[in-house]
Amino acid sequence: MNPEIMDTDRAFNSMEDRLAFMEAVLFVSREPISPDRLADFFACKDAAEFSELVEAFEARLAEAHRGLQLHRTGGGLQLVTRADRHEELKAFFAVRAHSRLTIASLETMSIVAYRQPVTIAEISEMRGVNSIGPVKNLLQKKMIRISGRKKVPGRPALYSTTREFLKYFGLNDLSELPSLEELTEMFEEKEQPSLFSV
Amino acid sequence: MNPEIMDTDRAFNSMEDRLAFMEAVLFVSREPISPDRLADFFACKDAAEFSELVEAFEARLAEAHRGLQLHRTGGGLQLVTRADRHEELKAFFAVRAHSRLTIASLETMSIVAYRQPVTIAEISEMRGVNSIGPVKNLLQKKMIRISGRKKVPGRPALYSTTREFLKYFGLNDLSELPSLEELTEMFEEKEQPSLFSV
Amino acid sequence: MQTDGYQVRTESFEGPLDLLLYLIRKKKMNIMDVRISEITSEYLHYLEDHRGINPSREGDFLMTASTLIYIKSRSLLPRPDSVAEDSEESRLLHSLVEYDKVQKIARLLQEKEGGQLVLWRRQEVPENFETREYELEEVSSFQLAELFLNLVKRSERERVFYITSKNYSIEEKRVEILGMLDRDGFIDFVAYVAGLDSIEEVLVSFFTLLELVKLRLVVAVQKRLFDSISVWKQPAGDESGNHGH
Repeated sequence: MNPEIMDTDRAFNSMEDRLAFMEAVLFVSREPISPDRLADFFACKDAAEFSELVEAFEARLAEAHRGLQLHRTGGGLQLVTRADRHEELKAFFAVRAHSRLTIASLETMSIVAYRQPVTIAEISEMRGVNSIGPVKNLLQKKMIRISGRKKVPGRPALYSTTREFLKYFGLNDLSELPSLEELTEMFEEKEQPSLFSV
Repeated sequence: MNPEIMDTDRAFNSMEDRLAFMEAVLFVSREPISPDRLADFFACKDAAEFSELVEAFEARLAEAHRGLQLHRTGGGLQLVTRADRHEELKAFFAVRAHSRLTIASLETMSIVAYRQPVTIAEISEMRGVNSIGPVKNLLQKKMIRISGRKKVPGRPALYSTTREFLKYFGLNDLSELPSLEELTEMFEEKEQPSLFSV
Repeated sequence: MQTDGYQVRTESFEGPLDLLLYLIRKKKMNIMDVRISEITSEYLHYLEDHRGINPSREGDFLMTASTLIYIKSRSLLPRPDSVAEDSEESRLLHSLVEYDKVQKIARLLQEKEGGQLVLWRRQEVPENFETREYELEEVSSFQLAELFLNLVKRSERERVFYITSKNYSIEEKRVEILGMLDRDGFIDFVAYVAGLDSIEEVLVSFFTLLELVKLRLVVAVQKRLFDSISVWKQPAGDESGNHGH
């Protein structure tokens, strides 16, 4: 048993108290929790005592006003939403998904913002990957627009930012974008030379 | 109301049913959930109906075997563990200490909160030291954002607080911060050791 | 630092204002009643001993030191109707009053932070409802700029700007001061500083003096609190530092 755990001053006085802690642990945890670890932490006498605890926990979750269930996976115990809530949850969260941008789109967005007007080839070169996808995505979202044609063979489209772009990023005009000098200053801030360390 | 939400086939038959869904939604979401969005989703008649729901939800959470509480922060609702479980959780997950903001960042945060929108030069002058470092740190933590440009030569960036700031400090909105007068009274009561003394 | 009934500081001072407020509180003075001359020497002691001085902020501490010396030296000279030094002093006091508020708010925020850190949030939410995408409202123009900067660096097609800080000519001052010492034997530093035109020049002179003391090329002595600072050349071979007593 972990000595550090033993060090802390704990006293689970009642079943209720243990159930409450169990809920907090399962709520927080990223991974399924091993039953042994929990039993250890509660200093359970034997497996039966711990089983009783888990059953009590499940009984509470089974009440009508609860939306969660206990899931026993190979790795241990985990709290998850009840299966019959799935469609409603999807409906609730679906609304948000429409306004999301991927990191690829954001990178593309930043290139258009700082290098406009710019072609897809130039964007792709800077990102090191073909960028037709994100450009299309941003066009659909009306964050960029075709502002002209480049006077080179093939006359590729040139892309620029839109008013929609300004609105989303809370800018009045393009000059409000952080300048690269400002940013560089922040990231390259050097320590002042010490005058005392002679 | 959003037509997409209307499309889905939902029927919340009872208070219990709504409470269960509310638990599932709050459990699943990383961000605080806007009360309006939930009220909309439940098609509540009015604010009173939704308040009643929230109160019922909190009443269930207050039971002895529960380890969670409802938290209002950044203008939304969020499930978090109860404060009195902190030490046990720390012991269980063998976490030493949570990282805190440095004094420099806290001071900078204070100036932005009370003087927004404000430039780096103004922050540095108030603190008496160059404050590019903490500004960068707070920008990266999304606790402040560039909200415009000051109309003086050089057009320096102006900084304001974000929703992340409210969330981090557990504030619902800026009005929850005391006024400078209230602050003076608050601190005159106590003795005035420096922030940094042990 | 000896304990004197006041709390011992364990961390370094954020900056000169932090140190000044600390000294004022230590004396249990009200900020508005403070005479700069009463805390100047203590401030300088801290600087000399390097106690609690944030090494990356030395320049700021020295800048304020020169302001303090400037104010004090002006106040020692018989120029009663001068407005200039008053405005310098009141400006500093105003800064202290404002910074005092900043510290109070920072303390309040720190308490709130502490209150939040005991509340645990979920560390991860199910994949079904989480996408690894960004919501626009969560993306600020700063992040956009940061992304672009990284792309610029990555593609290595751009030279990155380096901002260099202002360069004070300590070297020239050093030659001047050493030259004066060779000629006159000693310098009354306060009188010398009082004759300078700009705060910048005072600052450079003070920097230079500190450097010369550290290099043990000169000896600077202030016999009593309100006395002027006298500067001599360090006698050759003597490195003990016990001078003027």
